[in-house]
Amino acid sequence: MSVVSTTDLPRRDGVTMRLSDTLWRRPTLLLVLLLLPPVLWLGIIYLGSLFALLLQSFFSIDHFSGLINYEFTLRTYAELFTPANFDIIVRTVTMAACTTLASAVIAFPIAYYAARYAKGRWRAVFYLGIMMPLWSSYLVKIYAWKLILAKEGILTWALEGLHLNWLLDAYLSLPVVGGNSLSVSTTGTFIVFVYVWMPFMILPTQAALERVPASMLEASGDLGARPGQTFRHVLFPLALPGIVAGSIFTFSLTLGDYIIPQIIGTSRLFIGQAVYQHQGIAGNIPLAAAFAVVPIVIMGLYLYIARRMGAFDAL
Amino acid sequence: MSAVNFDHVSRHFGEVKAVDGVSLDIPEGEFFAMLGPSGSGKTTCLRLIAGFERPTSGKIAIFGEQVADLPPYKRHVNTVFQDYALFPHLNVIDNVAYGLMIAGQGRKARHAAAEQALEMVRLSGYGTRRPSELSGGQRQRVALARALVNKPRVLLLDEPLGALDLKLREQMQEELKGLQRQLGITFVFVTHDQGEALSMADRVAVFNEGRIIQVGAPEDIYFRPEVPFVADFVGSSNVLPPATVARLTGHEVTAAIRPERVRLAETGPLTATVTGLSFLGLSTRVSLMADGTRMTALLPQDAPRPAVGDKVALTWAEGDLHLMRGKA
Amino acid sequence: MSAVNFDHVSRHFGEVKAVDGVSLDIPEGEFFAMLGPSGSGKTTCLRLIAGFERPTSGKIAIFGEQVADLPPYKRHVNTVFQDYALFPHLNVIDNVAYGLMIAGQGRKARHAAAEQALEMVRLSGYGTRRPSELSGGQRQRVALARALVNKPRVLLLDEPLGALDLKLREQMQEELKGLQRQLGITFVFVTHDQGEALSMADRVAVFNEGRIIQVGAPEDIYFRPEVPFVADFVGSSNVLPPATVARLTGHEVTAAIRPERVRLAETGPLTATVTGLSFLGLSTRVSLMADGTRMTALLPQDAPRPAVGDKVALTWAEGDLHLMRGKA
Amino acid sequence: SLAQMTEIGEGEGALSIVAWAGYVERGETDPNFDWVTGFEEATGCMVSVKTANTSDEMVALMNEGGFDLVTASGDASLRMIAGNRVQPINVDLVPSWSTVDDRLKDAPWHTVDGTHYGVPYMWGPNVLMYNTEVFAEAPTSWNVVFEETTLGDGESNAGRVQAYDGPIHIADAAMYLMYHQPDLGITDPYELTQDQYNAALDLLRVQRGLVSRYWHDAFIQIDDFKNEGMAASGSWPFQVNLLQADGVPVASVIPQEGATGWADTTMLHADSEHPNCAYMWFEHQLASNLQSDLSVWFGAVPSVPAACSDGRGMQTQEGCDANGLDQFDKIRFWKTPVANCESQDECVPYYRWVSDYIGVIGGR
Amino acid sequence: MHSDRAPLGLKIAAAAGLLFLHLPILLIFAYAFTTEEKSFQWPPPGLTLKWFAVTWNRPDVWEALALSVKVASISTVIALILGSLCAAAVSRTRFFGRETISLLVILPIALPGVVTGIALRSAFSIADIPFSTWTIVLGHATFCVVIVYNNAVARFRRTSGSLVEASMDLGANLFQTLRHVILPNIATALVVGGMLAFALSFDEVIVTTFTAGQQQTLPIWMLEELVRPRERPVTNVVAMVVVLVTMLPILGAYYLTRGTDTVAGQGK
Ligand SMILES: Nc1ncnc2c1ncn2[C@@H]1O[C@H](COP(=O)(O)OP(=O)(O)OP(=O)(O)O)[C@@H](O)[C@H]1O
Ligand SMILES: Nc1ncnc2c1ncn2[C@@H]1O[C@H](COP(=O)(O)OP(=O)(O)OP(=O)(O)O)[C@@H](O)[C@H]1O
Ligand SMILES: [Mg+2]
Ligand SMILES: [Mg+2]
Repeated sequence: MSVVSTTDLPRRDGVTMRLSDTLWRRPTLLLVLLLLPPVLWLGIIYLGSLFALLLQSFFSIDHFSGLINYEFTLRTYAELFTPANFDIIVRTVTMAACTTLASAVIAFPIAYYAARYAKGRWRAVFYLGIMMPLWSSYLVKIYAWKLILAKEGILTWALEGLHLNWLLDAYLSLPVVGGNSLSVSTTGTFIVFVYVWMPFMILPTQAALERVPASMLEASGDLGARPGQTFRHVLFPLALPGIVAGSIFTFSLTLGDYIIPQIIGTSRLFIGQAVYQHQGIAGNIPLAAAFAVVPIVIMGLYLYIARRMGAFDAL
Repeated sequence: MSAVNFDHVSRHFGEVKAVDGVSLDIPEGEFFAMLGPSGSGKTTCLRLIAGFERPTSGKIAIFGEQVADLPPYKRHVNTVFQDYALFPHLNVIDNVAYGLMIAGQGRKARHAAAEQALEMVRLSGYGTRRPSELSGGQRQRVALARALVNKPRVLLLDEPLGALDLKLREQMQEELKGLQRQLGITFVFVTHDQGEALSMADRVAVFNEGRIIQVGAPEDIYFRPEVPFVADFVGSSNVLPPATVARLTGHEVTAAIRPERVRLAETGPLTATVTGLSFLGLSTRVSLMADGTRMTALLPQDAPRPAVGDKVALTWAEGDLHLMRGKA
Repeated sequence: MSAVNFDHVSRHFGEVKAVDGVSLDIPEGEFFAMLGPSGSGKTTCLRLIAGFERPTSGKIAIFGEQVADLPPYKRHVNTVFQDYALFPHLNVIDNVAYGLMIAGQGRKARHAAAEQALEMVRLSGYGTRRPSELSGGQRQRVALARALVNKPRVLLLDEPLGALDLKLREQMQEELKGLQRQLGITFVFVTHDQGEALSMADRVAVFNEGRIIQVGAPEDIYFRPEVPFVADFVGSSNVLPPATVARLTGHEVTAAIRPERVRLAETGPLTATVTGLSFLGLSTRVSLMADGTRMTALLPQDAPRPAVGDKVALTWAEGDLHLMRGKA
Repeated sequence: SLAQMTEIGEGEGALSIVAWAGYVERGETDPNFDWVTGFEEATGCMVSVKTANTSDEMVALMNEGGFDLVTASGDASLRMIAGNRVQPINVDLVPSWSTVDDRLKDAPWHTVDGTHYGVPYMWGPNVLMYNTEVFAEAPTSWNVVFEETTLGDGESNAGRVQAYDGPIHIADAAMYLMYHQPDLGITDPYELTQDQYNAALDLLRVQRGLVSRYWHDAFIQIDDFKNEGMAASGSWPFQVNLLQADGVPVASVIPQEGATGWADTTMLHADSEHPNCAYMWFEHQLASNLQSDLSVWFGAVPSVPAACSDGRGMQTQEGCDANGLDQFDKIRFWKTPVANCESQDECVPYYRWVSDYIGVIGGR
Repeated sequence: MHSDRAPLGLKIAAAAGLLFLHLPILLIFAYAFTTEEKSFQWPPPGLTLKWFAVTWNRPDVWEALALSVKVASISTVIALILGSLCAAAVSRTRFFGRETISLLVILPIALPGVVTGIALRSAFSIADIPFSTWTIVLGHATFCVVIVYNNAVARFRRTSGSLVEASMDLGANLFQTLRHVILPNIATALVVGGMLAFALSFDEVIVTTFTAGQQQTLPIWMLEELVRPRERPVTNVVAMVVVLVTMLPILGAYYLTRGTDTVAGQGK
């Protein structure tokens, strides 16, 4: 009988050790394993769905029975460019652009203050002050505005108290932006859009501003620039990637929303409503799909430009 | 006329006395260095001159004019920032021309002036690059050109060579010095590197804890430190305690002696044990323990080297042992 | 037996030849330094030894064993990372005991061993702190203890002193050197600071562009550079072109002479114009232009100083002019 | 086409219905109005309701599937029959079929080639609702919602009137023109030649200037009358009742031009999973308190005339008369406009109505 | 120019902006206590707590709440797995197509929800998938991935890559490194990402309407109730509860990331 010391035997590796060795020897395999689940999910479920959508847009609908005619046609896209539908696209894009601009203007001071001046406890206050509206219920926010803007709503009540009703009436009598009351006017829709999506502008702007070293502003002052000039020539250009990053959200979210304009607005359709109504109410899925392709194309362009402006690093 | 004058200037941040009762006079055309450890208030002093900070008390005059209420953009002073602070969204020429653009100069005129400034720092042809495409030394020179193009009467430089590697640094030191001589502008230069301060400045102010400890020509600072702090900070002198000095000289004061002035010999006033040896190329550093005091000697390349553990005697030339004011 | 052996090892990243045909032999117990400019492949070499990179071609052996297929966790080699890489979620003692925990040691045993290692780096009592509560120098020592506690046969150090300030750095240099002598472990040390390499290592390998240019004892590297690159990189020698050297010695090769060996005299084999002067404290740097070549001389503190613009003759001792292999 | 059921088996335990708002009440909005709980108790068929706001939405929901019944108006029913979304009904399996109003039994919106596709539910007019504080006297014409006029309180109607957000509203305009511009030759508001159609659209464009928001949801209209100061609008008796119950000063009228209206039919999905429950519902809808209470609740006319007077629910003969029992012939019931129409050579088909009405609301 | 004190104009603009963001939400809170039940009368004629009890006894609220919690939980778990895998891959190595992966992850929130919604719905109808909890989850998980991904990537970026190497250097294999170094270091980021994903899913309505069929999540219930109210104050109570409930994870996320350089909740 021979005695073999166990320590003299080569160490037997366990399964995990062997697997670990294999993965070390083949880093590509590890990478593939890591990427496979997310890529499959997003690739199949998300891109697959987008593809299905694209496919639908090349079908058409039987106008009497409302049933889909599964034959390839460009008719649905032609329909997209009828004046009534084209109006919807123009109206939505204009609204998205205005919302984005206004959001940028309102968000900038908040972001700038938070990035540069808020210290200690105030920093926390600002942070929560920005996060709370961002994450609080979307529907709640919209309905709060409906109550405020209605003709017999809180704004009227408040203005009555201040004897400033004439001001509101004067504004409402303006063409295009006015209306019977703010809640049925384009202005109302605009206010709510800005309110709901503006928080998405603050954080990226703030992040971009935080990355502007204070010495950059001092250098500008040192070289003779007044505060206004410093803003125009240094601060704004440097914050721009952040603003563009934020605008991806404000623009895209406005582009696709169908609940806000339905609750507060003039009954004129926006793209989101068109998609929703053609799909859900009229059952015209091909036309809804074609409408949905519009924001995809617009956002594609937008993302392309944003990326070239370096906005992705600011996301 | 003095270019910059501080009259008991303080700048406190809450409890922190960043600058604490500094009086200072920098004549026109001088190359003035501020030297001191981290946090000693050098940068704050510079920012007070530039106008980014306002003094808590005291008066600051630039060319005789009180500047208390003058914002930075109204002072004829320009700064080369430690991190250069080049505008990343502008190319080199637009960076340099920035001050002129603000002053309202036309595109052509300011580009011509900027091109000239770039030539001065030997960067002609780099105008269309972005700052991110430049090396550290090149960026530093762009920052210099950007400040110089405005023809400031005082140029402030905050550790402008801190980020450069040894070679580039030595080269830039010479260039800066040359430029200052050529332009005759007053330079106020902040550094925590004593070599840099000594090799470049006409006069050096040594800062500690918001105060100026000593001002003088580099040789004075180096060879005739007035207090132990200066002796220690500038060139790591050996500082001998009063007891030892009393035994050697009869005066019970602190004294300093530079490592390169310490020689090893058979006999001498002090004996020490060798605790370490390092070959530094240029010389060999010998760590010593003498009389309970850690000391260092620098031996020239060709001197015979002791071994670790050897007992040696230390000697020096008359006058190398520098007696100081303070006791500690 | 050699601790580490490289046999024509290359590591290419696409076009970049980070390490390019390096052969190398580090005997057991040696303090080996890798010196070279940024991007010369030093870190990559170290990572090849540790196993974080795999060679594109060539063979690596550690204590005679081929390690091509050995992952890092199976090599008896430990690393002190440049950024220390301390685990932020563990306190100091758990950081140090990490390797032992992985090896399956019980809590008590490993904490005892870790405590001992901390003592060795003079950090006993710091066990319960978080890495974020330590200074740079302390972190570096924790990283050292964490590596040493595993009793590696080779310790790799990647610019461990890069982030420390001058004073701390000099102190740590001595401590590291002492530790290595005490433990007898093979140290492979990466740095781009020639002073550090020269003062600490038994042998130095000078890297450039992925290749080893010269390997040798510090004195050899410093005084007997084989090629101009080494002469220039290590201690900024004056490099004289073959034409000048031919006139001086009759051999048409490149030659090097160290600035501190250049003396100014009334007459001498070379004449030069003084173009600049810098007071360095320890010495005065004289910039010269001789025969169309920029040169530097370092004058001792007490030598008489020329003025800028003076014409001077340069002389040196026999043997200080070091003739090199290459022509360029 | 599809075979109809021949006998009713066990209930399947569930029934899902697509219905107009207020059509299927279980006492949640008002505890007094409940005609579902009893049905559930009796049959074990648990009812779930999906509310639809327009006929188009109903068609879409039925096309999507998953529902058993739909309370389709005349402008939706034929479309669903054409699309094979609904199955023929075997009226013999509905004992109370004989009690249905004779005028409805074979109505063309649910009977094709003699085959029944649904069981009549209820019918009624689209009334003109108005604020009694603005109008001292009931308006006599639809002109208050079609053309700019000064109302009883001395202010313009602009911004204070509403219109229905569904393409079928074009028919209301056509009906108005039928009265005021007889030379257009409109005989049926759902059968319009291109010229007649254009005239109706022109009228609607004028109306767009007056309407700040179109209503497509009964409850939103109720909100607007409460909070937005609305003065008049085409509406359903349902909203009038609810508003009056809340104390809002409104009333309704059928003006001189007449009114469009709806006659709704419960139809059974072709792929229904609960056909037995559905047939039980058919019987329930005709025989129970539903007809009576619903007609009160909604302000409409039951499909079973007896429900007006036999006391099975709250309805009374006077109520039925007030809701228009005798005006059946005056009401132009919703139906889907088709290209090859009966009264004229060629009419504008419904899909054009859809896109053009979106255009009109959009300001085209 | 004074570096530590803000100009007055900026202060006013920032304060006004924050007020604009907050006042409307508080309004709904006030309405949850009103005694008036049919319309929104301002100011409320009286205050009462009875609506909380009424809400408590409404089974439809509980059903919707249960569905929402279920959907948000499952979506969060899926998003956590997919998001952290993706973040690990992207921050570990530079590989061909890295940018494409980031874009792919960002796309579901960069494109309007209505697009995602109708796209999924088209896919369901083409693939003949009946509506169920899972169809909702499919949509929610897809746009929640990016939240986890963003948080994890930021953390990976901050944790030096040499930690993993240090661990392997000290003898730990890949799985030991995962357990002892990687997970502890990204744990808070994952928790934060998970909380934010939960909050996002819990409040989502735009995509959900397309993928829910006849099921009601809490936001859909609210939408329905807001349009067709039975008891308006009940809706307001639920609204208030929803706001408070979504706020909890956000506050949690804040406390977990306090003092770090990444702000939680970016890029909702
Ligand atoms: N804005 C400020 N708020 C509070 N304390 C400050 C501020 N600026 C500087 N300090 C403090 O004032 C002291 C002096 O700072 P200063 O920047 O002038 O030092 P320094 O000599 O330039 O140091 P270094 O060499 O590190 O740049 C430090 O203790 C610093 O922390
Ligand atoms: N993973 C990598 N992918 C691509 N190139 C790399 C990689 N790692 C290193 N390199 C390149 O290989 C070359 C050598 O790099 P290495 O890090 O070894 O240099 P080094 O000598 O350590 O420089 P330093 O002193 O700056 O640390 C450099 O050009 C570097 O850019
Ligand atoms: Mg400083
Ligand atoms: Mg390196």
